[in-house]
Amino acid sequence: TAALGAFAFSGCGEKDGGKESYALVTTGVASFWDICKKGGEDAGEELGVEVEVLMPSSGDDQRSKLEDLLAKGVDGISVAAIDPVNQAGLYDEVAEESILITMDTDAPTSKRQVYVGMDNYDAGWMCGELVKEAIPEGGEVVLFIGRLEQDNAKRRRQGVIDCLLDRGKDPSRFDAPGQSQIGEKYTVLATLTDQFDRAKGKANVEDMLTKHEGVAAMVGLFAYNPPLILEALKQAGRIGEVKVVGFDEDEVTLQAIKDGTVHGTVVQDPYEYGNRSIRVLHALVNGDTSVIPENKIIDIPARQIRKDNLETFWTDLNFKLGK
Amino acid sequence: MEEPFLEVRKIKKLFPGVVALSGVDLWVNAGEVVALIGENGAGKSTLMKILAGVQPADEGELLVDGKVVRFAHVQDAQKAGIALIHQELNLADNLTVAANMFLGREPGKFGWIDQGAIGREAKRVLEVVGLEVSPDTLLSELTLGKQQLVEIAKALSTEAKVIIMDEPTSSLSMSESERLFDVIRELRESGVSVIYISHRLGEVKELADRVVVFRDGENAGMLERDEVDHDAMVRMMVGRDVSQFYQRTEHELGEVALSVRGLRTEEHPSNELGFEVRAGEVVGVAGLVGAGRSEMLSALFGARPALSGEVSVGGREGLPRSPREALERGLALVPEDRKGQGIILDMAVKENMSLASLRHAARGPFVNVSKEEELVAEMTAALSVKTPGSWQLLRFLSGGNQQKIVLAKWLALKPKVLLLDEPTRGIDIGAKEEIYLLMERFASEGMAVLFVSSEMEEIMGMADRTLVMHEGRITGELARENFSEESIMELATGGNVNEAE
Amino acid sequence: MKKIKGILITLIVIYVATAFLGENFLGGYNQGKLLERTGLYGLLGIGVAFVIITGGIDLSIGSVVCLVGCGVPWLVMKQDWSPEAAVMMAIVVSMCIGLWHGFLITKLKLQPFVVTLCSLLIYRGATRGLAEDQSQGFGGDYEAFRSWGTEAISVTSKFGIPYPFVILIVVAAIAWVFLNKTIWGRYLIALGNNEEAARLSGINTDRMVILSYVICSMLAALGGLLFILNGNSAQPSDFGNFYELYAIAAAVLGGCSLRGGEGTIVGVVIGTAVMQLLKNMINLVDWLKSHMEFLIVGVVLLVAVIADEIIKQRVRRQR
Amino acid sequence: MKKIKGILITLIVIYVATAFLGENFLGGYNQGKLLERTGLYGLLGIGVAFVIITGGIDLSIGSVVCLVGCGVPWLVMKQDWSPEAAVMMAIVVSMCIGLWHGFLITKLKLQPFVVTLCSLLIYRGATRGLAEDQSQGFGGDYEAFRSWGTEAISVTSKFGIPYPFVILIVVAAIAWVFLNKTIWGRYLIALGNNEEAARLSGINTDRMVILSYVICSMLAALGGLLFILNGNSAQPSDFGNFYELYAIAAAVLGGCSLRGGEGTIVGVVIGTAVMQLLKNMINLVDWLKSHMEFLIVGVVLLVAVIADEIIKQRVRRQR
Ligand SMILES: Nc1ncnc2c1ncn2[C@@H]1O[C@H](COP(=O)(O)OP(=O)(O)OP(=O)(O)O)[C@@H](O)[C@H]1O
Ligand SMILES: Nc1ncnc2c1ncn2[C@@H]1O[C@H](COP(=O)(O)OP(=O)(O)OP(=O)(O)O)[C@@H](O)[C@H]1O
Ligand SMILES: [Mg+2]
Ligand SMILES: [Mg+2]
Repeated sequence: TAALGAFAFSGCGEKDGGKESYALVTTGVASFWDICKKGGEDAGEELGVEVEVLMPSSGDDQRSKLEDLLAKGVDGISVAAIDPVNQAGLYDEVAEESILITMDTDAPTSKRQVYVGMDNYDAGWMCGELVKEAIPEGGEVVLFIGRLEQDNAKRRRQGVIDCLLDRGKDPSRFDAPGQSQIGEKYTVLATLTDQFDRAKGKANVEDMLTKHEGVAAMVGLFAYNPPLILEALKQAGRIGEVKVVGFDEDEVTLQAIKDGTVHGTVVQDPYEYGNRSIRVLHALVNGDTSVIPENKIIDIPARQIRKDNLETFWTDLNFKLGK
Repeated sequence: MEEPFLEVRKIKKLFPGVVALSGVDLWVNAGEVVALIGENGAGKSTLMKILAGVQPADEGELLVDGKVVRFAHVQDAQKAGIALIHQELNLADNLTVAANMFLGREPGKFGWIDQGAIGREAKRVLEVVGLEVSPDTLLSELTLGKQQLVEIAKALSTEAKVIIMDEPTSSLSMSESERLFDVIRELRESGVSVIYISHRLGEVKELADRVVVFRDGENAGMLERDEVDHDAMVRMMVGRDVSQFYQRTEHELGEVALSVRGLRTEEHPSNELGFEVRAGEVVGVAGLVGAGRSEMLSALFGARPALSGEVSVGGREGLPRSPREALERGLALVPEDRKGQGIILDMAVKENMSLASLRHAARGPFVNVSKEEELVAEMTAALSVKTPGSWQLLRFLSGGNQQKIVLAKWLALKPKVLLLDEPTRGIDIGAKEEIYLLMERFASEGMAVLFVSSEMEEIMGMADRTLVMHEGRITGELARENFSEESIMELATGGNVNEAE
Repeated sequence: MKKIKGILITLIVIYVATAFLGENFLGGYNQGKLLERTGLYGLLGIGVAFVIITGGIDLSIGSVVCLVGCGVPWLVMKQDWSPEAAVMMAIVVSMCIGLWHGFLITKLKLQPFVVTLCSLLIYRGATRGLAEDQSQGFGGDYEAFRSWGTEAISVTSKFGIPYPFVILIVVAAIAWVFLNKTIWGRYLIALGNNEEAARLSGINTDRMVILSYVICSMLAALGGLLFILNGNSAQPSDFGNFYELYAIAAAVLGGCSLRGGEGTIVGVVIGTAVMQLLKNMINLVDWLKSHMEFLIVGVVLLVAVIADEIIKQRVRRQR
Repeated sequence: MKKIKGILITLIVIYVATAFLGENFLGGYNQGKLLERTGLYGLLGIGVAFVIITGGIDLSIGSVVCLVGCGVPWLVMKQDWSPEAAVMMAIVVSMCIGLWHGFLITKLKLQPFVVTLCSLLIYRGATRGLAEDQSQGFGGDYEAFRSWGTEAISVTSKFGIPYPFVILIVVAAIAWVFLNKTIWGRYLIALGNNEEAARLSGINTDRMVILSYVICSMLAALGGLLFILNGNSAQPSDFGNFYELYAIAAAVLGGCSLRGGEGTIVGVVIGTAVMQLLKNMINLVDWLKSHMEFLIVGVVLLVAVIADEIIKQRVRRQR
């Protein structure tokens, strides 16, 4: 019935060709989302539907972009939540007017139909495991991230910390970013944010190299962080000495894994987020609710990429991106 | 007859709403000092700016050495050997004296400034004009008079063949002026021509080989060396005898309306000013530019903070701390810089007139439009302001009408004491006369009028009594019967009138 | 009227163009959203217009939006204040901010640009410290309070006049009366044209300038409050970023001159509407890509400013 | 010397304080990094100082940084240009930008704030369009080219003088000579103080103003180039955001007055160093939290400006 309702609404938004139209709305502008876009567009081409990808510049901007999509009348929207708790109302509004699913970051309390993605806490945990592999004898770790205000960032970071400190899994935990978390073998010294200012991101790494001479590993939690860490380490002549673990699949990160300068990275599957989002939306619009699993989560598991499985991953990625 | 070095033929210049020059002629021979005189707004400065390449003429010809030239830029004029000392100071006060003197024509190669050469040359020229400061002094550290000397030195250092001086002595002391006259004579000896503009007819008589008179943007006549005398010059400038220009009638003086004791200003903290003005009295304040007259009026009016002093207006004691307080006590000030301080160019006649009295023409916080209209209509009629309507922006009115609006602004408040700072600066003759009539009328209605003027004749024509200031002090007071150019000048340059007599 | 003719025509042209090119542009929902956004951003524009009319500038608007937008939910949700108390606090704080700016500018004679540049950094920094870089919002609570930012006065089933727009109209009406009908408005315009002349006419110019900064900060705070009530989610590090520039741009579009003494409230509202309409158009017209937003807004602004200047110069010459 | 005394003392105080409070602050590595950052941001500061000295302002610096920082790697990596050609392009484009700003400001008499506000939007929008919102960088290639931004002249094993700082020193030296020893510098300072006087002295003031905008844009471009060479990663939507404000803040700290006619190159360099030192301090001192950065920078800036003004007013009164 939800599908029917949405169909009725989208009736007035029918395009000239009568093509169905869908939209992906991201959390921001980043290369990570370019891959997602490609996945969505590929699905769109295959299904013969229109796909539009919007990358807002802030939480507030995401809202007006969503509203404009509603005004325009798309058949379905897949959104990456920025602030799941507070934005739930907004998502409910969207869900009422159109078909809404979430990707990358869930908004479980909202009326979204299904979530396509993985749990960032678990992915963070996987990242923590990579750190443990990189420095099995233990040591000091510093985390770098764009900002902590968005949900995926918070959970991802907490996953790393909890894994390193050998705590039990509890995604609702939150350690203040200014304090060090000291575990038996591993110490998480600090989490530094850069508000997406690359120069500041690099300066943060450099300042941590200064402050904590004995730092054993550095973890970059947003796609652009590992390359900045590498750049700073290279310039400091400390590549190899300080282990690097990354997140996401920036080309520089992948190349560094190949070169052995990054131990590994946790990749989500943004291509699949986009691709699956469109397929699910298409199915829902056409009345096929079987695509929604019991727990309303379509798990696209994160994967740990190390040197051994890099080649296949990279080839596949390049293939998907049409490179 | 010898070929004039510089000649101007039928020059015309229009500004929006004003005909500044309507076809004037002028010529200057080599080694000649030509004085150019005329009332304010006669177009003297405008012509000089054309000669110096600051602005182009609309029509007419310019000849140097018999050849027609066009000056598109200041530099063209400089190359042709013409230097202009502007009426207003045009110096950058964040630069040194030497840097200012050579601004725009620094010696040196490939853009590199030869500081040594500038310093040496500046020193030499500063000695010539008699200014004893180091060339490396920052301009901002000099007094107005000394800055004026720098401006003069700047022109001299160009080694020009014609030097134009637009009221160069307006802020100079007597001895500095004397020094300048010597320099001018030396220039004449060495074959340099000087065009000398001044409102001080005494100077003109002393210096000029020939006097050219402008009136309303036209040639009003010319006097050769032997024809130059005071009355002739005035008659030519004004177009009639001066005596009828200033009309004063005898009337009774009332109570003391303004009494000032121990007033000390920021510029001259060591001097205490004190005087009284009675109701119905017109008191003039004479002095050189920078003597502190404006400073005194501003302090009285609370516009610039006074350090201390006792002021009583119509019996009410206390030093006004802001213009607001001053006007509540019954003071009003017509400031000297009309465009900068007196009026709001881009607001309408109506809004300008009612600005000070708006509070009284208001219902609560709201402007009472009908009351405002009434007031404006009344004032426009009373002062015979010429405007197409009360909606007209002041930008498009003549200077005289603008000044009347400043007066109107205050009259609505019925002040007890009217302070006027250079009330007729830059106003044409007709309007000037009307302003004088208004001053006379206010006084006869029982207002106390205190006015600052740099025009000797205005002081002598209008004042019942004159205070003369020099370097922030009141150096003397003259009653109407003791008025003479000499006595006022003597006091204005710090001399003692008794000694002079 | 003459002053806003240009911007009014611009508005109409863009409106008609988008109606033809965009999808469902004229739908009640979209029209409502346009009004809502114009309401939210318009408050900031009116605020900064007061400051611009005095010849000043306020770069701290975005940071005040951030401070209030994050501070109010923080007080309510984290410190358990009542919404009324939090709003009172926002009013008091924003008033103090305006007073402080005015004090530095009039009494210490600091330049508005420098003062409010420092403020831009300080209030954002303070908010980030306060909120410890956490997203702020009301979650699903305080519906009644939030309705000030979210509800609309229904007109048809699809279209309503959103409260923020109603609030804008009320504020704009008061601002218009203030500026055009009261003595204070006259004083503001006079001092914006010629501060010295205004002072010498017995106007307490310092007090008027301070007042303009207070109005600006308080409207920024009101804007910030409505933004958070409406959107329910604010990130301290970027909430309100660049909003001062949008507000200034809207004011300039609406005929305010940064030289002071010039500006109309109606113009500012229309200027804001143009900016919001442009953004909407970019999203609704298929062949306009969303990364062109800045480019298009910038070009429209520049063209408007150049056209305005050329016309002005021509008028001046003809007189 | 007098003008930079205050900021020099500030620098020394913060330096000494951080040396005591921070960890490993005095290490060769950290000192090198401080120099490197001062080098990068200092170029922007010197550029804007030229504009500020003429009494203007340039808000488009951050967007020019973005345009060049994304445009050069885009040309090299995506369009297969040689680095030399891309750099030439950056030079030409930034020169044209400066000429365009200068033209609008001197010939059309538009206000610098408005012109460069439009530019801020336009260049960032253009870059986002050009790069289609994709991150730009050189990957692992062009090491030699990139060494301009990354290498250092070794002094000890730990400490080297980074190329960006060397470039800053060269640029600062040229700028200093230009401003203090050549006629053009003198013209700039004179017209910043009294444009009318400069014009009446036969100086082509328009040309000088245009020149100052050209210098500003070209130094912003040089800065943008070095930023990308150094960091190797740029996102069109946020690269260089707010850098104009940092540059202006550094220039104001360094003694430039936004009223024009005042400013020293050495002061700007020291002002930049203070800003970078503050940020470094916040990271190295344990009890300073990173979200306080804006707050601390803003407060220091405000205190410096207020102190400067009070001292100036006192000196004026004593005369
Ligand atoms: N730039 C200008 N724009 C408009 N009007 C001007 C301009 N310059 C001068 N005028 C007008 O031209 C007329 C002549 O002015 P000018 O300065 O030449 O007089 P002047 O003889 O030098 O007077 P004064 O003795 O007061 O110096 C005046 O009415 C003045 O208001
Ligand atoms: N705006 C100002 N700022 C600082 N100093 C000033 C200012 N105006 C005048 N002065 C200084 O104050 C002193 C007195 O100037 P004031 O203007 O009061 O003289 P004045 O006798 O009224 O001359 P004028 O005939 O030009 O009006 C002079 O030394 C002058 O340099
Ligand atoms: Mg003159
Ligand atoms: Mg005076």
